[in-house]
Order: sequence, then structure tokens, then C-alpha cells
Amino acid sequence: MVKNILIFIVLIGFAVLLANVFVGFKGNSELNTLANHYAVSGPEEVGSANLVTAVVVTYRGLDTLGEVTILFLSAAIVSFLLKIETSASRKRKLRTTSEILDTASKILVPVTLLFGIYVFINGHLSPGGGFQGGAIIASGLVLMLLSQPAKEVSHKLITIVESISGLSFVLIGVAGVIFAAGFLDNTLLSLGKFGTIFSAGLIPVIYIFVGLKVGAELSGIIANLQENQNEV
Amino acid sequence: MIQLIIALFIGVLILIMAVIAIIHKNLVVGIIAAGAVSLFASVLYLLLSAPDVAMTEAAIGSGLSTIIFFYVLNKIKRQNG
Amino acid sequence: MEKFNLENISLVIGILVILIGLWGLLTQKNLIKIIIGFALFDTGIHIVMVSIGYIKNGTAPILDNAVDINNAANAVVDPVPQALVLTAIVIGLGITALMLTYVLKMYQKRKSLEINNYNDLKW
Amino acid sequence: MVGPIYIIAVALGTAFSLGFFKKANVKFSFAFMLLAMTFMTFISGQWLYAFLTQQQETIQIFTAGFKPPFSISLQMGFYEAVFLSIINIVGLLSAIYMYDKLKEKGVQMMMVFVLLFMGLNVVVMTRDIFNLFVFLEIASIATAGLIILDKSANAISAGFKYIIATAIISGILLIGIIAVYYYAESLYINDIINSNLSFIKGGAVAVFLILIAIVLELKPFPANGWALDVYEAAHPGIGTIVSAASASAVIFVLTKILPIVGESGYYIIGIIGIITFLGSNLLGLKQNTTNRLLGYSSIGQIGLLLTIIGLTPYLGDKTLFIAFGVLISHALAKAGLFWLSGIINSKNIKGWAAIRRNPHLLVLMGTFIFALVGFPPFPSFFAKWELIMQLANNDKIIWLALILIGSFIEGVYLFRWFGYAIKGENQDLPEFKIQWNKIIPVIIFALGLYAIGYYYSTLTGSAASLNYIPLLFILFLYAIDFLPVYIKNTISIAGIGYYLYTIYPGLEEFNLIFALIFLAGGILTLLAGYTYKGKRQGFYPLVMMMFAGLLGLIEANTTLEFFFAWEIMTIGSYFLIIRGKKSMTHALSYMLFSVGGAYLILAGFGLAHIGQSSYSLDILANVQGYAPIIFTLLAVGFMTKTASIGLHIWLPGAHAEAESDVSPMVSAILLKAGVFGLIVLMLRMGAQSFGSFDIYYALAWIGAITAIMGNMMAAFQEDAKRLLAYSSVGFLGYALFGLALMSHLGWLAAVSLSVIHFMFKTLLFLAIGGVVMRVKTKEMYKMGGLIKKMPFTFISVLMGIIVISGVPPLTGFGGKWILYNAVLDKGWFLPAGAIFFAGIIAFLYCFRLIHTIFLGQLKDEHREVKEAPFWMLLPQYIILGVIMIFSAFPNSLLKPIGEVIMPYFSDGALEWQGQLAVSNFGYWNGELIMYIVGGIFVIVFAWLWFMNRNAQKVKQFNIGYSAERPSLPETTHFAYNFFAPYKKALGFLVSPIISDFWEAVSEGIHAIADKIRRIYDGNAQTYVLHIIAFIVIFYLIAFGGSYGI
Repeated sequence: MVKNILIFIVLIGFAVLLANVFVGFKGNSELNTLANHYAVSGPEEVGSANLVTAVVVTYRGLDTLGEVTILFLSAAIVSFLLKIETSASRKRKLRTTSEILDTASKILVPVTLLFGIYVFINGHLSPGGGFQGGAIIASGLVLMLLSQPAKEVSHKLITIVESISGLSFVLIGVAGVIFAAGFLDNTLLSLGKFGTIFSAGLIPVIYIFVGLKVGAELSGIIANLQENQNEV
Repeated sequence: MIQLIIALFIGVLILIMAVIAIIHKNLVVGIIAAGAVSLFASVLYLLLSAPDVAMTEAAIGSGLSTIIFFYVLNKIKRQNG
Repeated sequence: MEKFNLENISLVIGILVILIGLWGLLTQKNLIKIIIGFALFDTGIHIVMVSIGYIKNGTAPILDNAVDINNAANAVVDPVPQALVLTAIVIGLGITALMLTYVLKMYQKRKSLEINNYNDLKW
Repeated sequence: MVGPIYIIAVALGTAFSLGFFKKANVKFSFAFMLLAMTFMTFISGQWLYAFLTQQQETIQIFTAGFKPPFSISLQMGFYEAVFLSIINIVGLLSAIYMYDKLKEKGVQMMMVFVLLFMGLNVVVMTRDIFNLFVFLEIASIATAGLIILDKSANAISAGFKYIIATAIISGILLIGIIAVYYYAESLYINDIINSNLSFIKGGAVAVFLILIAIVLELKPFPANGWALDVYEAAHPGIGTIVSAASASAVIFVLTKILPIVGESGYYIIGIIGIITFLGSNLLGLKQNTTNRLLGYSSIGQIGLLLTIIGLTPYLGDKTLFIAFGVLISHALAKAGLFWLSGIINSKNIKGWAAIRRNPHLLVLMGTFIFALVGFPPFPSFFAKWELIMQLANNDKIIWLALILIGSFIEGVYLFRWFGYAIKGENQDLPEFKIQWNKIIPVIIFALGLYAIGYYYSTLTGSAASLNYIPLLFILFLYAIDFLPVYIKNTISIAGIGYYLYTIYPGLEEFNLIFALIFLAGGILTLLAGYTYKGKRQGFYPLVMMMFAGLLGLIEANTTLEFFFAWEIMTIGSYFLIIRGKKSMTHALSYMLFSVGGAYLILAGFGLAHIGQSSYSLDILANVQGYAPIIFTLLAVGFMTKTASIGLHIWLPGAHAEAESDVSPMVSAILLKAGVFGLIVLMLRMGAQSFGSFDIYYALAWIGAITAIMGNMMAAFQEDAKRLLAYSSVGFLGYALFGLALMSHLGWLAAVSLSVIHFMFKTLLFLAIGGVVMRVKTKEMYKMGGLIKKMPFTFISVLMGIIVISGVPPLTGFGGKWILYNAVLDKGWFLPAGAIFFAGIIAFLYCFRLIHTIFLGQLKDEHREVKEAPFWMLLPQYIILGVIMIFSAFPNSLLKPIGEVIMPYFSDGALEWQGQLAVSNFGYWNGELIMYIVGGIFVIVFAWLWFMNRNAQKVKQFNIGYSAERPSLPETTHFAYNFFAPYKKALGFLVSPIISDFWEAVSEGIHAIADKIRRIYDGNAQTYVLHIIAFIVIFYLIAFGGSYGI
């Protein structure tokens, strides 16, 4: 009880603190200098219609690389932690799935995967991009696992996709250092015609790798949790 | 103005869901409520002209995150039984 | 009424969600509930971040047919906080997944979700 | 040169490609990872080299080809290069150290390992605040992954606590970042600095959130329970990384962030730092779990660093020197200790006794412990010195005191631990084996500490003149430690002799007198070393270290040199003392009094340096204020070594339990260092008083009481060596008393008594040591009748006690005679009465030495006892010869001493007429007395011999008891509890008030520590609550009242 009161007091104090952090917040009526630069020069510097994508992939590309790394780390740790040490894997009872779900998933899974790919390829034009696309791909996997619980997910495939896309991401970054102005410079490819699929230089390429990598990592986490279901 | 009302409505929903997520005894309900917070938040993001964020929050925050919660919960329940 | 606008509403909602999340994290005894509390705390922060980047009557920062490319600076909302939130959401997912896995493993060792059963290390 | 961006590229590339050869070939994967770590180290090292040797300028790396603030930029400057080098070297060596673990756990953990260091590297380099957040997250998550390396239940729950805590902290950081973005309109740190957010409403709080989040990453007390659990549960290799690499990175981030906050930030950091430093070390006192203890110490050291950073405004351009010295010592030493803990594999610090199976490991451990506490020649020593000097210069006395108190507490538990390692009990010790990959990193870091320490001393202008030759000699002795005793003994004697020979011409005045006591005395006592057979492992480097320190005191011209030598001497004598039997607790109390005393001296020197540019010892003569305080601090500091009453409790045990030839060194020689210090001090500072209260009068009383108590305790001892030890306490009391008189005769008495004490105490300790060596007991009632078996020793002891008790004809009388004259001169009759009284008590214990040990019946078990070995007797008889000369010709000793004192105190000197000394109160003819006493002695002896023929022989235990069997037969020995009647009368004086006092202090502090540490209840929620409460409280401290809600 004493503890709950203490928690309450501390939270009140924290609320006061937060209130004071944003006490100077008056909303924005116009873009600040930084955002203004992105809005004005972004299209010609980077060539991406989606400014968020421009910021995420190019201007703050290092963050994105870090973010992908975080997912990679999570996936690695989860897989390490859930690794079944005893090699004797027991077969588990298979749940029978309804035919409707089965059939639906047969159609839905490829569609989901395609949609995911569409999302990250169009990341520079419309909302969405590598993360969203990757997440969608992983959802496709979930759907598949729901309908066919017995299905063994190929870890090898996941790992290879993960590694190749990750390596490519890094190599593109390094290529930027060597052949262009800096790490992850997207002008290595010509910017193309603004607003079309083949534009914004390397952004779509990078987003493809990000999408694949995020998809693979999330799939890896889920597959690990799924497989772990086997071990009762 | 209509935007404001929607925002307020969603905001109230978010808060209700958040409180449910915390206080409901049933973990499944809690997880779903937390997913709902994310889902409503993504609507709020749309109102705030942030479609990218909305999409991400919907796919990751309310989608995958909830799924992972359930996988873990499921696993824990199996071990129990 | 001047302060009664979209960004302020969502900012306040965000702060409240942060506090609710922290409250859950501090008071709930069930490990899964604690993680839910953290997820809410995280979501709250994201809401705050997006609110900060909102521009009155701005459109999404995508320069498609709806937005004139030459007038973009006066039409769109700030893309930077949105970009940051994207990153933050993915990081949050990574952390949540990790926490859940740890809890799963803890449960396997001790068959309990009560946080009070994990106080072996102390002092 | 290879650009810093390749650190990221290589690390990520490696981590991502490790996925390809999953499981296939773990060894190959490890090699691959190691290559990446090497490459990262190489890149940072080459930049560091470029900054050090060429005029390399700080460079900015723009990602994506845009300038900041539009894109993320990294910076590589000198400081970045330094920190990256430290971090990457720790990483590389950690990888090597953890080779078998990583190999066993597989590829995933190798990925995590590389990514952790990639994260830390970017954290150091980045100039973008959100990027900082992302890579801090990488580091946190990777750390959380490595914590569960063992998959033990404790490790996983510690990992969970760690994730929760760091996730909350980074959440708070994120709130701060987004708010700062709103107020500063940029994420580029340089822009944020320029927007002066501290002056914007809300901006200041936002900045505060960022600052406090970074500080929380450094685990400040008390919001750090999660980190302690990690230290305890994780593999020691992880402890190294968290404590050395991660902490360094975050400290660097803090310095990067601080300009944003502005001046007010320093204040908060300073407060947080000192609370952490004191709190964490205090709680460390109650720890017995190795890794948790190291955790407390790590956090304490970080607290000290925070304090230093917080004090930047006062430390000025010295901040960097100080902070880096502390940081590097902490990083290397803590890494080394964690690694050692992985080798020894003992959860409890008591199990560390196992480490002495390999003495070299003990040397390594000692290196790290001494580096942590701040002993020379390590960088932390110079850093601490500079820190205290600067704080004193800026009149920050309270900070100075708090820092010294915290350091002292840290010393307590570190040396307790070290004591267990050297002397702990032998039972149930864990087995361990040493693998090359584990020991090499430890050795590298130990060597690094010495190298950087040397480099550091060259950076300090005042330390440039430090004399490292004796230290090299010690190193040489360590290298030839495998040789037999007689070779090493000869080399040591030759070394001391040669050094004395080279410096002799330059010595004068007191330096000459004390150089002779220290060095000639050293040679004499070393002669006894030939008695020992075998190798006597580790003995000679330690002896030489003590003598090197003593020598350094003589040669010191500056306060720094003096303090350096003082500390070296302390290290050497500590090890000598702990070599004895059952010495663990005595050595610990010796060390604690020494460290405490050393800090008082340091504080005194610091205060004396106020307003001075020079570090010469002569600044003491010219202090700019605080004079009485400086005097008191220094005097008390020196008195810990002279074992004055109240500060003496370490001495009896330490001296009594030491080896036979070590007792004279630590008793007859080492104590004189304190006397020398007092002389140096008094000569320069002269009379001192607090208002009308004369400090010297107090010193005189302390001397007098010390003399009474010391002698009284000596009289009631059953243990012969303990008796001698207490007698030293008493004698040093005379010396202190004499010095306090501040007159010619007083000083003459004090200095000559010091010389005489050196002689007879060496004599007696060697003689009694010889007896103990033969009869294998120190209890006097177990001896008896040894006069027939050990006649030469008997003569030594007889002469020794004649000197000690100050009866004619030997030199002891001369000393006392002068002292009494001096007292009469000064007119301090009350303490003088006490001194006279003490002299009477001296007879009591002297009598026992002869009576109980040598007279009476020989015990059955001592029938075969032989005379003491030749090498023990030789130095005794050399000394005896000298004593005879000095006794017969007192002016050969007293006249030169008088001449030395003359320039300082000329009034009331003795006049010499041949061997006739004339004072205001009478005269003394040493030669004549010698003849008279000799004559009387012959007569009495003849008479005794004649009478003795009729004496009846009585068994020693035959005192008649009626039909009762005593449960303890030895209590029936006639010499047991010999002075019982006196004890009844005066026993209240020797009741252990003082040791009770110190024990109560110690227990009180431990009890407080035990209460406070209950806040770490092991619950993750409590830890989060601590974090949030910590933020709120410091928010209130920082902004209290300046904003409404």
C-alpha cells in the first residue's frame, strides 16, 4: 500500500515534469528550417516523392541501418535463447485446420507477400516502405503458419535472405563512400524522373533490401517462437 | 472541427483501451486492448497527416507485436497444461 | 479555445498513454502485463512525437498529385518526426519481442509469471 | 588512412555475413569476428596515432553526402580516437578472453558481440542526437543479449531487468530528444548547443531529460539495482565490457551532451556523482559476492568520474588530465579484475584465497587493486593528486573531503578482498586452470597500467623528477625471483649499499641521520635473511619496495615526491606485514590506517598548496591560510605510522605476527618514517595553535599517553613479540613527546631516541625472533631456562633491555637523561610526570623478557634447542658493538645530532667536555658511568653466583594446588599473568577502549550499509520506480521553484 502511494506520487511528479517539457509547445504553423530544406530541396537532392522515405533512407540512412541492426540483434538473441539444445525434436500433435482457412491461406499468402513487395518497392512514391513491407511479409508467414502449423520454416532461407540483404545494404553504403559523396549516398544511381518507379536513385534498391531484411528478421523471430511451440 | 471531434473520440477510445489493457485480469483481453491502442493510434496518425507512421503502427504495433504476444502466451499456456 | 487543436489533443493523449503505461509497468505483478505496460509507454511516446511534427492544416509529406512540388514547403507537415517515429516503432518491436522471449524463458525455468518470484539477485 | 565509417561497415558486414556459416564452422566464425574486431581496433588506433604524432585535425564524416544538420554526421577528433581505442581494445581482448564461451555458444552471440562494439563506436562518434539514441539502443540490446550468454535462470532474470530499465531510460531519452527537436529545430548537436535551450521555457527541461537519461545509463546510485544484478549474474567477460567499454562510451557521450545543458549541468552532475561515489562504495562494504562487489566498485568509480566532470568549472584545463587518469585506471583495472574473477571462478571473495596457488596471478590482482585505490605508480595516483590540489586551490574543501572519504571506503572493501586472496583460509578452495586466452588480456592490461602510469607521470610537471631507479630494481628482483635466497639477499644488500654509497655525499642534516637508519638499518636486518633456505618467493621485491619508499622520503624535495614515496613505502610494508602468520586482519587495519593517514597527508599538502605555484616541500613554511589545519592533518597522517595512541591498533598484531627478520624492519625502521615526516613538518611549519590552544602541547600529551599505554600494554603481554611491539608504541611516544617540546634538548632526545630505538628494537626482535624460530612458540610461559641453550641470544636480550629500560650504563639512559632535562627546561610538568611514570613501567616488561624466557627451568621439549642461527646473531652483535661505543662515548652520537639541531633550536644545547655532557640541570659522564656500573655488576654477579650454589631447584609448574586439576595447566605456570596485581590496579587503563571505538565505528558503518542496500529488493519494478523517482527528484533539485505546473 505504501508502495502504491509512493508510485502514485512519483508518477504525479513525472506528469508534472512532462507537462513542463511541453509547456513551450505551441504547435507549428510552418516548417522549421530543417524540414523546410527537406521539403524544398529534397525532391531535387534525393528525388523521392515521399519525403519521409527521403529522410529515412537517405538523410538519416544511418539510423535506418541501425534500426535494421536492432531487429537483427533481436532476432539473433531470440533465436539463441530459444535454440533447442537437445537434438531430439519431438513430433507434436498436428492440429487439423479447417479447409476454408487452408484454401484461403493458399490464396492469401502469395497475395500478402506480393503486397509486401509492392509496399516496399513503392516506398519512395507512396506511404509505406521497407519496414511496412517487411512487416507485411512477416504477416504472410504468420498466416501460412496458422493454416499449416506443421510446415517447417526454412531457417536457412531466412538466414540467407537476411544476410544477403544486410550485406547489400552495407555494401551500398560503402559504395557511396567510394564512388559518391558519402555513406549511403543514393545518387549513385541517377535520380531518374521524379515520381516514377525508377527514380530517387538508390532509394528503391535500398528499400528492397530493407524490406527483405526486416521481413526475414521478423519471420525469423516468429518462426523461432513457432518452432518452440513444438517443444512441450 | 469535425477532425477535432474524431480526434477526441479516438483519444478517449485510446485511453479507455489503455486502461483496460492494464487492469483487465484476462491476459488475452489485455493484449487485444493494447493492440487496439496501437490501432486507434494509427488512425490518429492519419488525422495528423502521417500515413507512413499510421501504416507502420498498424502493421507492426497492432499487428506483429500482438501476434508475438499471443505466440508467447500460447507457449506459456501449453507449458502449464 | 485556441489551445484546443489537433496537435495539443494528441499530445495530451500521448502523455496520458505514457503515464498509463508507466503506471501499469510499476503496479502490475504479471510479467506479461508489465510488458504490455511498456508497449503502451512506447506507443505514448510515438503519439507525442507525431504530434510534435504536425503543422496546422498540413498534408502528408508526400509530393504526389495532391501537393504542388513548388509549394511543398507550405503544404506538408514535418517529415522528420515521422521518420524518427518509424525508427522508434521498429526498435520498440525489437525490444518487446526480446522482453517476451526473456519472460518465456523465465517461465520455462520457474513456471511463474509473478515478478515477485524473480528476486533472487538483490542487495 | 582508413576512414572511421569503415568501423561501421566492417562490423555490420561481419555480423551479417556470419549468418552464412552458421553452425558450419564455429572456429572459423570466431576467427572472422576476431579479424573484424582487430580491424576496428586498428582503425581507431591509427587515428589516435595520427592525432598524437601528426598535426591531424578533427574531421567530420557526412553520411549520404549532405552536411549536417540535414544528414547525420560523425566526428573523429583526438578525444574520439582515444575513447574508441580504449573501447575497441577492451573489445578485442574481451573477444579473445571469451573465446571458449563464444565458441560454445555459437555464431549468434558472436554477431551480438561485434554489434555491441559497433554500437559503442558510433555512440562515441555521432554528432546527431537521434542517431545517438539508436546506437545506444543497439548497445543496450546487444548487452542484454550477452548477459544471457549462460542461459542460467539468474542471468535471464537479470537480463530482463536490464532490458526493462534501459528501455525506460531510452524512452525518456526519446521524449527529451523530440522536445529538443521542437525547441532547437535540429537534431545536430552543434546546432542544439548554439540554440541555448537552457534559457527557453520547456527547452531547459527537455535538455534536462536528455542529460538525466544519459546519466542513468551510467547507473547512478541509487537508481542502479538493475546494473548490479547484471554484474552479479552475467559472465565476468560481460562485466568487463559493461564496466570498461560501455561506461567509457557513455561518459564520452555525457561530455558531448553537457555543452547543451550549459553551466547548470555541471552542478547536477557533480551532486549525482558524489552521491553515487559515496553511496555505492558504502554499500560495497557489505558485499561478499565477487562480481557484485566489482559492480559496486565500478559504479563508485563512475560516480567519481561524474564528480570530476561536475567539478569542471573549478578544475579548469586540468579536468581532462584528472578524468582520463581515473577513467583509464578504472577501465583497465576493472577489466582485469573481472577477467581474473572469470579465471578464479569463486563466487565468494573468500574463495579468492585460491589465487595464491599462482603467485603471479596475485601480482596481477595486486596491480589492479592498487591502481583502483589510487596508489603510485598508476595514473589514478597522479589524477587523484591533481584533483585534490585543484580542489584545494579553489577552496572546495567539502568536495575534497567527500572524495577522500569515498576513496577510503572503497579501499576498505578492496583491501579486505585482497587480504582474503593473500591470506584467506585454505579450505574448500575452488580449482581453476589458466588458459592462455584468458590470461593474456589480463597481463596486457596490467602492463598497460604501468606504462600509462609512467606516461602520466611525465605529463605532470611536478612529477617529472620522480625517481624510478629503485622501482626498476624492484622489477629486476621480481624477474629473478626464481633464484635461491642467498643470491637475492646478496643482490638486495648490494643494491641498498650501492645506492647509499652514491647518495651519501649529498646527504646532510636529518636526511643523513634517517638515511642511515633506513638504509644501514636495512642492510643489517637483511643480513638475517641469510638464515632462510629455499626461494622465499616474492619477499625481496616487497622488501625493496619498502626501502625504495623510505629512500624516496629522504630524497623528496616536493610534496608530490614525498607523497609518492610515502605510498610506495606503504605498499611494500603492507605486503611484508601480510606475509606473516594470521596476519589478515592486522594487515587490513594497517592498510586502512595507512590509507586514511595518506589521505590526511594528501589533504594537508593540498591545502598547503593553496596560492602556491611550486610543489616544493618548503611551501609548508609559507602556507597561505589554514595553517593549523594543515599542520594537524599532516601530523595526524604521520602519526598513523608512528602508531600514536588511538592510531596504534594495527601495530601490535602486525609486528608480532611478521616473520623474524621482518619484525625489526617494520618495527625498528618503518615507524621512523612517521618520525621523519613529523620532523619535516615541524621544521617547516614551526609553532602552531588553534587560537590560544597550542597544538604542540596536545602532541606532548599524546606522546606521554602513548608512552604510558604502550608500556603498560607491553607489560601485560604473554606473547614475547607482541610485548616488543607494544614497547615500540611506547618508545615512539617518547619521541613524539620530545619533538613536541620544540627545544634543542627535546629534539636531541627525540632524534637520539629514534636512533637508539632502531638499534635495540632490531636487536631484540632479532634475538626474540631467533628464540621463536627455535622453540616454535611466542608465548613466554611456554619458554624458560633458555639461557643455557642460547647464551649468545641471552646476552643480546640482556643488553637490549638495559637500553630499553633506560638504566645506566647504556645509551638508553643517555636518551632518557636528555629527555628529562628537556622537560625540566620546558616546564610542562604534568605530561612530564606521565613520561616518568611510563619509564617505570618499562622496567616491568623488560624484566619479563629475561626472567621468563631465559631463567628458570628448561622445558622438556626444549632439551634439543640450539643457539639461534649465525646469520641472526651477526646483526645483533654488530648492533651491540655500536651500542657499546655510543654508550661509552655518548658524544659520538649526541654531538653530531646536536649540531644538526643547532641551526633550528640553538638555546639550551648541551655542552661537551670530552665525554662529559653538561646541561642546565646537571652533567652526565658516559665513560665514567660505564666503569662504575661495570664494577657494580661484577660484584653483584659474583655474589649471586656464590649464593646460587645453595639454591633449590623447583619445577616451573609446581606451585601446589589442592586436589584440583586446573583445566588450563599453563595457567599454573609461575610466569603466567605475571603482573596480575598490577593489572588489577591499573587494568582499566589498558581495557581495549580504543579498539572498541574503532570497532564500533566500523560496525556502525556496516550496519548503515546493510540497511541502505535493502532498497535493491531484486524486483524490476522497484528498479524502474527508482529510475523515475531519481528523475523526478533531480528535476525538483534542478528546477525547484522556477516553474509552476
